[in-house]
Amino acid sequence: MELKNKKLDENIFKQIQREVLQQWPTGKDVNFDDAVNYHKSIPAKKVFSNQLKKAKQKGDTLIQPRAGVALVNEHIQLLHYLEQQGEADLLPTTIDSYTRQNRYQEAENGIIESKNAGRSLLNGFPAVNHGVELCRKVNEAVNTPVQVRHGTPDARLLAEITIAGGFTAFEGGGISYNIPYAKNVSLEKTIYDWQYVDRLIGIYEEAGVSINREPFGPLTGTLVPPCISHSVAIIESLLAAEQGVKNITVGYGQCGNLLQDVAAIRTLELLTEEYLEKYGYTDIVVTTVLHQWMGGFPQDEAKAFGVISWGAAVAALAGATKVIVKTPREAMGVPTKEANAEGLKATKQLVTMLADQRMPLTHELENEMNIIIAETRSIVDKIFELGEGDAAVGAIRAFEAGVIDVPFAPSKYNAGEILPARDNYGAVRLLDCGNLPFSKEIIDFHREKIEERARYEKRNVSFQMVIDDIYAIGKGRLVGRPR
Amino acid sequence: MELKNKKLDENIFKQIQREVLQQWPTGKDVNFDDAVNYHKSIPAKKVFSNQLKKAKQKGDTLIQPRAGVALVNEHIQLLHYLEQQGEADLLPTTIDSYTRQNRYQEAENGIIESKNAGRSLLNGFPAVNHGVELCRKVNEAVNTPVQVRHGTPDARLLAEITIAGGFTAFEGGGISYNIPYAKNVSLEKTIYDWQYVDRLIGIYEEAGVSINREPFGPLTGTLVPPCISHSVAIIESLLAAEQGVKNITVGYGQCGNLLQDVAAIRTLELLTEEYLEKYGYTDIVVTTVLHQWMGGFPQDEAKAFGVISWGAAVAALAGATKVIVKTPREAMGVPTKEANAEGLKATKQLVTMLADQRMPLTHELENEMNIIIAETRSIVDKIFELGEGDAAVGAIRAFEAGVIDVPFAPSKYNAGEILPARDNYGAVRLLDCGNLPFSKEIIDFHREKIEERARYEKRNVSFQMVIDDIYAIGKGRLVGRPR
Amino acid sequence: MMSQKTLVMGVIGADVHAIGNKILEYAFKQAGFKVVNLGVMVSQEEYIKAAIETAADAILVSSLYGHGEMDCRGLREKCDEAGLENIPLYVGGNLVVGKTPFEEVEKKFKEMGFQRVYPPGTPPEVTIADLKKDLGVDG
Amino acid sequence: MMSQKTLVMGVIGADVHAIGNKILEYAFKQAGFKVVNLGVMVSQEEYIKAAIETAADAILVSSLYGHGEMDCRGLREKCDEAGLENIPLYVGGNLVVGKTPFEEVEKKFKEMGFQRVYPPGTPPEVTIADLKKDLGVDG
Ligand code: B12
Ligand code: B12
Repeated sequence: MELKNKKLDENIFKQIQREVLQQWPTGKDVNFDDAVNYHKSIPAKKVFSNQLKKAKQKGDTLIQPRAGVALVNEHIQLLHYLEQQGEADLLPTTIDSYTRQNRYQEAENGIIESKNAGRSLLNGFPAVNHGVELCRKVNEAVNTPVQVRHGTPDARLLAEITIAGGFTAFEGGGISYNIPYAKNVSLEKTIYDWQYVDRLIGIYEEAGVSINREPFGPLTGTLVPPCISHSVAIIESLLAAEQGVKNITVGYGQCGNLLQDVAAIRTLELLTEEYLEKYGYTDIVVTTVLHQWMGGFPQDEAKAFGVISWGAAVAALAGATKVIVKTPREAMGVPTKEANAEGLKATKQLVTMLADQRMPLTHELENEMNIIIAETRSIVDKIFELGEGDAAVGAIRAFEAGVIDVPFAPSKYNAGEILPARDNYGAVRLLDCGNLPFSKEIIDFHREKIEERARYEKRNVSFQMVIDDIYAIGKGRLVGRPR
Repeated sequence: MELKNKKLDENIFKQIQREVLQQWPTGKDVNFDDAVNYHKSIPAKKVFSNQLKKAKQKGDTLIQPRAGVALVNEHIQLLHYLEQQGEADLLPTTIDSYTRQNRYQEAENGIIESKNAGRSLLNGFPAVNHGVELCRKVNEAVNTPVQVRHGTPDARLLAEITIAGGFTAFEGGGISYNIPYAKNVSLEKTIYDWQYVDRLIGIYEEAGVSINREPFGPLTGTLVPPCISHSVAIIESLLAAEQGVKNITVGYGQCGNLLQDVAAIRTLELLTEEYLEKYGYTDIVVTTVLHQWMGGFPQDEAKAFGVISWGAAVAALAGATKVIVKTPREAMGVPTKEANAEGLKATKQLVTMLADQRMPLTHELENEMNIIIAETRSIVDKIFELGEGDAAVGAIRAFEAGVIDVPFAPSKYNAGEILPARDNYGAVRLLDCGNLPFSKEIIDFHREKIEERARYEKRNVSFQMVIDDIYAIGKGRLVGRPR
Repeated sequence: MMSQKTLVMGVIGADVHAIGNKILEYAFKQAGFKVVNLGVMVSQEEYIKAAIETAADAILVSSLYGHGEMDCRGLREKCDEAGLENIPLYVGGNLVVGKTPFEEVEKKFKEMGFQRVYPPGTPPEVTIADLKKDLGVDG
Repeated sequence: MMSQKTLVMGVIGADVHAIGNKILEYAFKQAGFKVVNLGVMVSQEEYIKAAIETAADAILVSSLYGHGEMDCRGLREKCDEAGLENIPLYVGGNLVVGKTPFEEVEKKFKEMGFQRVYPPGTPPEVTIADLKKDLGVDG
């Protein structure tokens, strides 16, 4: 195989499909025509693409939790609760970590052990093992669109089963579900496997069924500068669009500085639309998602409410189409349904309370937007240059060269040379720009920002700043000041 | 007596003092010289004026709860808990409603009934009944400065006892503790009685003991436009300064629109300093307090956390010197100490997390500030005009004339002719300007803002908007949109 | 056309919470009642005097500030003594200090002779419907 | 000068949480240990192999993602089989799915043969102090 950003050939797709559907016994129950009919019977208000498009038009910010447990009935109960008590506008089905690694046998054991233990021993819903029918049961049990959220490098079987199972949105991407979620899997392999997923969704689109696709914005969730996650979002959007995907939500994990976060959400939408247009994909609906703070949380639940609420406020002020909600138990473990609903309700209160306010486009906000735009364009354009015009090839070469580089990522295919740290106002900047293809001006900007902080803190620029920043929110600060 | 904004004559003060100290048996234990010595032994970090001055210099936002129960030991436990578990920077002692009405006999019954019932049947701490020694016991039990917070039209005995009792800050004022807290008490009477309180504190100042004074900013807590509360704050600051008060905290109750709230806090400090200066009081330390949302709260605790957190965020972004914290139980009743600490912790998380961010001074923010400045100056200058140069006389005539007018106030000395409502972005504007001495330009500005909303909502401007706005936050919105 | 019923209302004791009182007055008037609103800080005697003078059909007591339990005690008995044996007494607001299970609060106030007891946050519509039922007004 | 002790560390199972792992490595090195960091997604066999090859003094297992209970089962026995009877096993992170009282979690993992079990949010200093004590290094 030679990887290219080109629509997968029908025969190759079919051939892969036969293999994929045999990876686990439940694969045999997937029937495309039946699935298309099934989707056509789903009422519009339960279709993700629809609800997002509507929200974008109306300027609403929808709220969505993360949630998934091992067993079907418990999972349905959980979703019911989040929909009714939590007032969720959109629902998730978070997949367990064994399934994410295609370890279906271990997932099966987890199901059995969970049945015996009377509590979920899996950290999510093992959708492949449950199969098409039970997925439909889940979707039929609720009145709200449901998305598959996971972190699966090879999500082909998962996509086949869950989409046939009536889910109307699918998170992930060949980069965003590799670099933060794998150690040894090559980007060639994951991008290729995700071309399959995107093509599958393209085929559904062609049959009149629109499935929403969402590249995973926050990556490692820890001090990721906007330009990095924006670049990944744009490349994955281009890859998806090429395979026929039409409804895309690009994401960003809140960094904590109001101006930077608002600038990030606005530029994310702008730039994604710009690049899609530029490369000839003109009929894509682009929406945005802000993920409430994705790094380490405070242990105290009241403090966690503070962090959650701030994320909600920022989503509203920025005008994100949806916000992914954390829970007051984040630091402790997978939350109870009650804790999950609490995070949702605090968020609902703020997104509706602030629905009529937007951050005005000020000079400072514009500056911040311009920085992100310049940085992101340098990276994305360099990717195209390295790929000789091909986004897929370029992405692989760019990761090799450290031209795009995700902080703290576990993957060995990531250079890991950049070092992010906060500036004196809490915006995430780069203490070390590694090999990012930045102009001298941008590099100087970052250096000056970090040095301004160092002067204020009366210490030298060092890795200790980064560590202090990682712990900071858990300790009630944004900028990790020296003790 | 002829009311004038003039320092109370020493003999008159002494004469009143003799009467006041006889209003309840505990009055006889007040001894000024002993109290001064006692205060001089209080460590600096437990002195309110000190901590506020320091916070202002450093740009910190301190957090303070409301709290008070009937019995001394329970009250001490409560304060301990808020200090240690709640991480409060400043403590309160909230006084019960009988004491506020000088109904000491009923307060005494409440103490007895509370002892019998084993739970507090009073909604606060009856400091007068407990007397000087027990007040000192409270202050000695904690490591943080404690303020007396109440709502007492005639607070002379309360001030004598609590200040002798070691409290280092005293809330209230002749207007702000009358108009929202009384029905039939004339402003002449309350302003005169508060001149006594202020003079008492002035005498302490002259003896080298600085007691912080805080006019009650939020008034009725419900859709009070900034210019109204600013005018009251400025007048009460001038009245206090004349009596020798040197450390003043002016307050504002969060309205909910970010720009308006930031503009309000900034102009409050600016204008108070300006008027104090203008009238010759040049050595006053002015600090600010933002009160988290003072109107009706959502019943749901998670939603209340959202409201609380938004108030915390705004206090930090505005740079208020302190923030008064609500609790997740606000809508239900006087909170448990645990609920109180939760509100504090959510607030602490946000004020520290956002400590390094300030709302930039943008065009929009400047506009909002200019409006508040123009409105407030019209009112305050008119007060001086009506009073022929005397702030006290002017204030009384201004309330009579509706030149200053507090929405929804219970007092019959308040005109009650203005009607506030939110504009389309949630800022509090005036649907009816009543007799406020505004220029045509300002009146047109308000009318246009409300009409813009009416057009958006496709309904006529009406009282129903006001009602919808009052219920809105409880229902998760800021602007009360038609159903 | 319905015969207009008269309501006496106010906030009892040393309580100054005025907002709910103003809204209730507006809502009751909109619903067609004749309303005698005594405002805030109303004593038991004032309710009774107003009810007699206006031949009221019901007395509606609000208490928000937490002292409701102490303030409301004896109102039923005083009404009865004044010849208002049949007048229904309603009470609502934040009736006790702190968050107590509403059933307990309701029980306590019913024992004190109130016909209807409302928890915090009761919307005016609910009370209006109850009033119409209790006073025999057809909605 | 203290004799340098060797630690083998990593995140077990299918777990990819990398941040804490990187910070712990940095902290242990700063504290003077020799650190063999296997990174994320480490199998039981990999820990044992690395411990034997480097003659390690302790194995530190992290599990954040909730499957720790299933992933850690049998590690003690496998170590013993491989001749590492005396090597101390430490474990920390978010060890089970959900919020379980830490005492229960600790009991469970101690029964599985771990010497020390750490709750979420344990700062590196605590573990370093314990390591020094357990491995006889003077702080
Ligand atoms: C960032 C993060 C992610 C990032 C990780 C990026 C990366 N590759 O590193 C992403 C977004 C990819 C992610 C994914 C997932 N995550 Co996650 N994630 C977090 C989060 C928010 C912060 C973790 C972190 O970096 N903390 C900062 C570091 C410094 O702290 P630390 O990891 O806790 O480590 C310290 C201590 O625990 C201790 N320690 C750790 N190990 C050891 C070992 C020893 C021996 C000792 C002494 C001490 C010790 O020292 C460390 C340094 O101080 C936590 C929640 C939280 N803590 O707030 C959830 C959390 C760990 N994740 C969770 C889950 C469930 C997942 C997912 C399954 C699903 C999901 N929610 O998307 C996937 C799993 C993927 C996989 N296969 O592993 C759960 C685990 C639930 C449970 N145990 O019940 C948590 C707790 C969130 C939650 N409440 O649901 N996650
Ligand atoms: C605004 C407010 C104030 C303002 C009042 C201004 C004014 N003069 O009106 C100020 C700041 C002055 C104030 C002062 C005090 N307040 Co206050 N206040 C509030 C607050 C935030 C909102 C009240 C409000 O206006 N709500 C909006 C209106 C529309 O709703 P409502 O009042 O609940 O009324 C509706 C219903 O209850 C119902 N209803 C009411 N009465 C009746 C009667 C009947 C028969 C029926 C059917 C229905 C009904 O219908 C109304 C209309 O929809 C509430 C907490 C909350 N609810 O969020 C606390 C609250 C009522 N206050 C409280 C307290 C303790 C005080 C103070 C003692 C101390 C303090 N915290 O400063 C003083 C008391 C002063 C006094 N002597 O009364 C407590 C009462 C505690 C308790 N019961 O356990 C509360 C609950 C806050 C709290 N959790 O601590 N307060």
